[in-house]
Amino acid sequence: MADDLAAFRAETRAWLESNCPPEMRTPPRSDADVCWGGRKFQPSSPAQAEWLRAMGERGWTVPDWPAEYGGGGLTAAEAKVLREEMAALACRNPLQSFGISMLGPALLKYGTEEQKHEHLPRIARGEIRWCQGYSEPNAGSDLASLATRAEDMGDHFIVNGQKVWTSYADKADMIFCLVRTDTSSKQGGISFLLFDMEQEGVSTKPIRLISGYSPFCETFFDDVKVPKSNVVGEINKGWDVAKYLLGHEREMISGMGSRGGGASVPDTALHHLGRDEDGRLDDPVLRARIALFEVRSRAFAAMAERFIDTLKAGKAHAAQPSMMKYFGTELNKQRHELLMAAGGHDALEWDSEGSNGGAAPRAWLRTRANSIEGGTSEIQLNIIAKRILDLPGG
Amino acid sequence: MADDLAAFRAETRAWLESNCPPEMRTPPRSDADVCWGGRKFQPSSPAQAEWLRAMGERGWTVPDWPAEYGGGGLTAAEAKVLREEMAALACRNPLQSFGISMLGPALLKYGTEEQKHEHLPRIARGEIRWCQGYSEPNAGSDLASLATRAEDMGDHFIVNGQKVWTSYADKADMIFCLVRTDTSSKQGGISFLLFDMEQEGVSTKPIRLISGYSPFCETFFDDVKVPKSNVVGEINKGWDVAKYLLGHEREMISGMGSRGGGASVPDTALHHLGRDEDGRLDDPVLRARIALFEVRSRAFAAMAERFIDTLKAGKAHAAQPSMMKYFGTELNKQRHELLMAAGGHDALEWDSEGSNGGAAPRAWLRTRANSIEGGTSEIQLNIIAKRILDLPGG
Amino acid sequence: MPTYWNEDQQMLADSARPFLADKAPVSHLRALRDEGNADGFSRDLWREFADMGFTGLLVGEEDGGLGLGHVEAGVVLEEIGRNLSPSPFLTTSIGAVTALKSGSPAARQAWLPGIVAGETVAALALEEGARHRPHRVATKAQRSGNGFRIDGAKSFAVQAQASDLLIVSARTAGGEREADGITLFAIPRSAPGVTLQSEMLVDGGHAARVLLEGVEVDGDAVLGEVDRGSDTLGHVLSALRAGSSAELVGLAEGASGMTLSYLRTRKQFDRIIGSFQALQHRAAQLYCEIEVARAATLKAQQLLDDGSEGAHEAASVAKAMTGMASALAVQEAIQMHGGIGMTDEHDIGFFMKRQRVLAEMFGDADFHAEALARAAGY
Amino acid sequence: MPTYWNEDQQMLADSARPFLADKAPVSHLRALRDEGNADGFSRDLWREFADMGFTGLLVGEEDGGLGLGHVEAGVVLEEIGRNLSPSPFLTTSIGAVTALKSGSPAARQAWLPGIVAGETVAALALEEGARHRPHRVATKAQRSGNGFRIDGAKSFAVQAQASDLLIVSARTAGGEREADGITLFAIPRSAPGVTLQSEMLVDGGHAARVLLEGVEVDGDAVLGEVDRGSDTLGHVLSALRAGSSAELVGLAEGASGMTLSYLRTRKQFDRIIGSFQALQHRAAQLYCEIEVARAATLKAQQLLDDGSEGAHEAASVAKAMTGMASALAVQEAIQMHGGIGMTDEHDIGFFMKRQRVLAEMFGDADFHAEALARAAGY
Repeated sequence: MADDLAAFRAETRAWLESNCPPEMRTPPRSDADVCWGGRKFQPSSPAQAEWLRAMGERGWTVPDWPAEYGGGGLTAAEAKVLREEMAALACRNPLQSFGISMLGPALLKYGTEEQKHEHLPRIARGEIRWCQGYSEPNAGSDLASLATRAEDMGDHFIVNGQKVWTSYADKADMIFCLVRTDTSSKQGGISFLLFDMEQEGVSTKPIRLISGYSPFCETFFDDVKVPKSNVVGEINKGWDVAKYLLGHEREMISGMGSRGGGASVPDTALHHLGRDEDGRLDDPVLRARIALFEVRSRAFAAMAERFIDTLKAGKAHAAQPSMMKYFGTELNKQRHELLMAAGGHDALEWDSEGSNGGAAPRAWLRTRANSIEGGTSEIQLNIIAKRILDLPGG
Repeated sequence: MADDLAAFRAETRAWLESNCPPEMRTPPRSDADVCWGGRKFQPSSPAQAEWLRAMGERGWTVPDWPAEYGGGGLTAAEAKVLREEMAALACRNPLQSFGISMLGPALLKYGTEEQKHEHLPRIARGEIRWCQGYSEPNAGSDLASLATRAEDMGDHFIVNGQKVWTSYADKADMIFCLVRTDTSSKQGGISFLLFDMEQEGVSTKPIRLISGYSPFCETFFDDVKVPKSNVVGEINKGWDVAKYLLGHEREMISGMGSRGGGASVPDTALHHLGRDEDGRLDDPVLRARIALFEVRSRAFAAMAERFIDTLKAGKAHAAQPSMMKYFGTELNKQRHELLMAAGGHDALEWDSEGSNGGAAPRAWLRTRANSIEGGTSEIQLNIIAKRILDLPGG
Repeated sequence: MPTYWNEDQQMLADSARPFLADKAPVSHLRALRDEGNADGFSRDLWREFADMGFTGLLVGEEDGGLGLGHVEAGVVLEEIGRNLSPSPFLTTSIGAVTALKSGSPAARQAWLPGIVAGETVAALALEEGARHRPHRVATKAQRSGNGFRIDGAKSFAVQAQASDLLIVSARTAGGEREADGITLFAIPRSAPGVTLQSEMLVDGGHAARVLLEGVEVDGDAVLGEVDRGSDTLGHVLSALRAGSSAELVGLAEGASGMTLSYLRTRKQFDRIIGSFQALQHRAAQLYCEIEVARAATLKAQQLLDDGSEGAHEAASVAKAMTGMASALAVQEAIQMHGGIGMTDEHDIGFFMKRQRVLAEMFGDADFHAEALARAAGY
Repeated sequence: MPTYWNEDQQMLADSARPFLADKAPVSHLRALRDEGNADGFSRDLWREFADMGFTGLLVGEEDGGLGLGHVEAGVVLEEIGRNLSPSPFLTTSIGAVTALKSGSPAARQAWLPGIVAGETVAALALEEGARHRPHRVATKAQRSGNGFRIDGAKSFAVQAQASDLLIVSARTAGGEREADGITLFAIPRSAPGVTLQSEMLVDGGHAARVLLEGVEVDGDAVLGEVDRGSDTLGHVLSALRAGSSAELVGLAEGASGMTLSYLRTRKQFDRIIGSFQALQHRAAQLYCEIEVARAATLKAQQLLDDGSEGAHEAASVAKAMTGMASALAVQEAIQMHGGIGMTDEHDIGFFMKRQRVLAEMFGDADFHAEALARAAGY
């Protein structure tokens, strides 16, 4: 079996070397350079489109999904080899997608065969871009009090209401959405619906954030018609699907703590501040704070690997994603605080050319939302305390 | 008035210069070298006894108490001048005393004339050493659930019960003590009693701490007779006295955050670790942590001065001692964590001669209790949140 | 001196507070930003500062000012911080005025009346690198005629585009990293050879790169002594550090006040969120940090007003402590506000942006912790 | 390799856990301390370690050991940490065994059988100053006959008084702060010229100052290559850092487990204190820290077993992270236990004392953060 893996590793390496274009072996230059796929997808380069096509065809955008649904059908060990080889060659993630990280796992667990065959392959190939309709105004982290109604019209629902914090709703093709189908119980009367964002009655309005970016929207539903075959899981039991999916969302957001494509904190600091006579970063206290941060960052990278491994092996605690989400997002905020210090005056520029359009402060401000979106840090700590540590309720 | 103060300053300086013995212008060498007074007081040197006598005679052990009760009768401004001049000459505090820091202020506010005349002058001169009987087993920070009973026998009470965490009870002459005189209400049925520790029915048992020291005792009362004239404030309203006094206790403990007589963290680190080629402390990350700590320590010294000034001027919020207690004790814990790092392997020695009997680790372990005794840090934060920040109860 | 405000200082606060809350609340900053105001502040407001006497607060009575001290300046700055009121007060009325106190009678006469009147705006051109390193000066000033010829480039000169006067540090002797050999100059913004490249900052303010190419000034432009400018610079920086500390204390209080109001009213899971103990403890910890920062700031102001030797270190302590306390204040404010705090529509984000700029200016906690460690000899 | 224990490793844990909880719980440490045991550990327990196969866990099968790796050693160390079990396992079975792997056949033959049998105890004499600085070596080893003559003084040699074998670093070339020129030696504790001064430590263990005066050893005593001892030393230290990290993970879990039990049962103000949200959040944060420290530790162990280049840095990451996480664990444990946790009668104080010693040994977070920064070139 070790031999099989070694062979798979060699093949994978060879395939990546001949199929991953050189431009796709550098980190994305900006958010706009990240591939999200979808009907409206405008590749930032021919290489980006080619890389998505090649990986999607092989199912390697979703290596451990079954092949029959467009996945790679790899074992956990093979999928890990693929990740390692992609990392070794610095290959970009070919496709960033809520379909992959959130809806897909939920469909695999709760979807009908028809739903799986309809949606999963198109997610794998990046043809449909999904968004998530959970939060509502005045609900915040308290999802159970949601008010968007879906009225039962026999073979379909009519949906009315409003969502907020819908990530990239203005760029998405379809939405997976929580709606209230029964008002008599709080969590029991919620259903999980899929529908198209291009149909009549759906409108979106981007929310401008303190970073100046608008990754989130307000999303309005005005008599939107949704066939009943688009319910995932049982009617009125959408909460189970939602909870399952939230775990996967946290998993994804927690990944933000790892460095990803961005510049390292030490490199950024060296670039702006230079070295002292001994060759050390020329700001001793900042240097020490960075050094202590790097310990935590590298330790968390080990944790992220362990988390994926235990998750794939079915050994992770069900609430472990909360731990990853909490730690990863807090770490990422610290990282950007240090990047701002490392950038000094330069990092305060908001719109200038030299600052790449204020990339540093905008990214810094953007990270402050990491510990709020997808369930606040406080919610994650509540979950850990109660579900992992078994501490009693208030 | 500024002229008067200048004159007072000159006189004070001259008096201190001629009356403070040179040995009393160095920090205490150890806990055993601190003067607590009392019937059992054994001066560690003739100078110590002389310094206590000189200051006590002038009422300057308690500079702002009225002269008729043995105090110095100084104004707030004069008392500040005295503090400043004592600091300038590095004069030791002549008398460490719970009588001064806790009971005295409570007696000044709630005591009868007889009580004031009987107790305050003897506190000022260090003749009687007091201890405090608040905490009980299983009560912890929750004073209202206390169970020591005082039975009303007409002109006196008979006290039965047990106290714990009684600081230096084995060394004290008298105790101020909370007892239950009415079991029908929780906080309403408590009275504040004074009595002698040498009388029949009182026994103490030192508690060994993780530091190896035993500053606290368990204290047992077995049919102890206390005249009713020894109640401070009204019967069943001892809680008011206790709360008032707690504020003063916190004030005292908060002073621990300021450096007091101990070695500075940078000096300790330089002593053990030396300098690098550039003359900087030869441990760059520890050096940065110390430098950031020193900022907080110096800022807190400014806060301590401001706190005393506003308190004396009647401008401090009633819950401000909680803030001082919280910040000061947390800072002191950080200080000793850094001192342990600065001492490295040397600071791990427990009993050796070279380590002065393990002074560093014992002091470190002792500080961990600072944020527990006199109301835990958590209690202080509750008080700040509710009484200063006006946040609602759970 | 007792370490709290006296009656006069309290009265000043009682007039500054409604004035700034009324004339320049956060909505004022938002409006300037949204209209793309190139100055980043309102000249009308600056003249109203003059009417209040604020502009000349530190200016001696003999020069037409109020002759007050750094404690009083801090009273005003705290309200500026609380409201995020954009103005040239810190750079002009604290920084430039302190520098001009070491200037020739001619320089004082040339600039102080305009400052007091709210007509003149000054900017500080004291930086050259990415972080505050006031003694690293490569810009050269060479003797030329009966004056100097200045060549070099300064960075991060806040509000320079809107200014009439630049306070510039240049090297008249010594190597690039030496404290000795620096000289300070008062240079008209309009002097031939001065060109600016201005960029908007994260907080809606503006800062410029200042190019100095053969700029000729006469001897009256020197502030303090030639080659000994680091003394003057030290005073200017301590004044600015104490001043920005006061502004940060006000800012931290503004942010935490807004957050406490939110905690007292916002409900989630059917409970007022301010009743959750975890948030209560964090709010209480933040309160302590701000109080300690406030005490350190007042101490620095009082020592500056006393002319005490310890003032420079006290200003470093204050700037480092307020930098850390205010960072915590805005971080907790954003987190406790939840999603709404992340929107541009809500005011709280402006506090985070302004905090970052103020904390960086004149040295952050890293800089001052290092400076204090060196001063203490370790 | 998946980053979790395989079945064999899980089985080892299943046998190590009851063994240590049964034979050497905290009461065992307390008894040794109270009786003033001069070794600081039980020789009977050490022989039982041998019966379990633990003593020779890292020793190759050809030398009579189990030939297992650092992951397995960590499994045992985690249980040692959880129970605060005093033993020479870390110094002898991890440190000395790793060093002896670079030794001559004669040296291995001389020492390994006794270690495997639980008869021989080894101590590490690798320090000379107040903090861990393994490359600052002033102790000199000079060629003498067909061997060396060693003179100098080593500090903080844990359990040296009870040992039979000392692993000593000495300088055969180069200046005092150079990594090159160090050589490692295996020296019998009983060699003429070796004298010890042993002191009790805060955790009840003992450490000695080792004086080496004209100590003569032959060439077989050299571990690794002459002058290139820093390679061997690097392996020994990485093994010890990964090992002490595992012990700290177990210790942190032991302390936090005790604290969680207390939180679940102790009442105050008529409520279970574990229901207070502020304590819940802190307990949850601590849980996260320990989990991350555990992951970093396992990663270092796996890389060591792989013989990977990255193992040294991974061991530094693990030691720094476990040092910080375990410090938080014991601090929170004491604070949350309240007064009772401060008494010597309660076990939790032993965790704080042991943590301090382990965190300091082989470099604390400050040391390793610095080492990683230097390795990364900043």
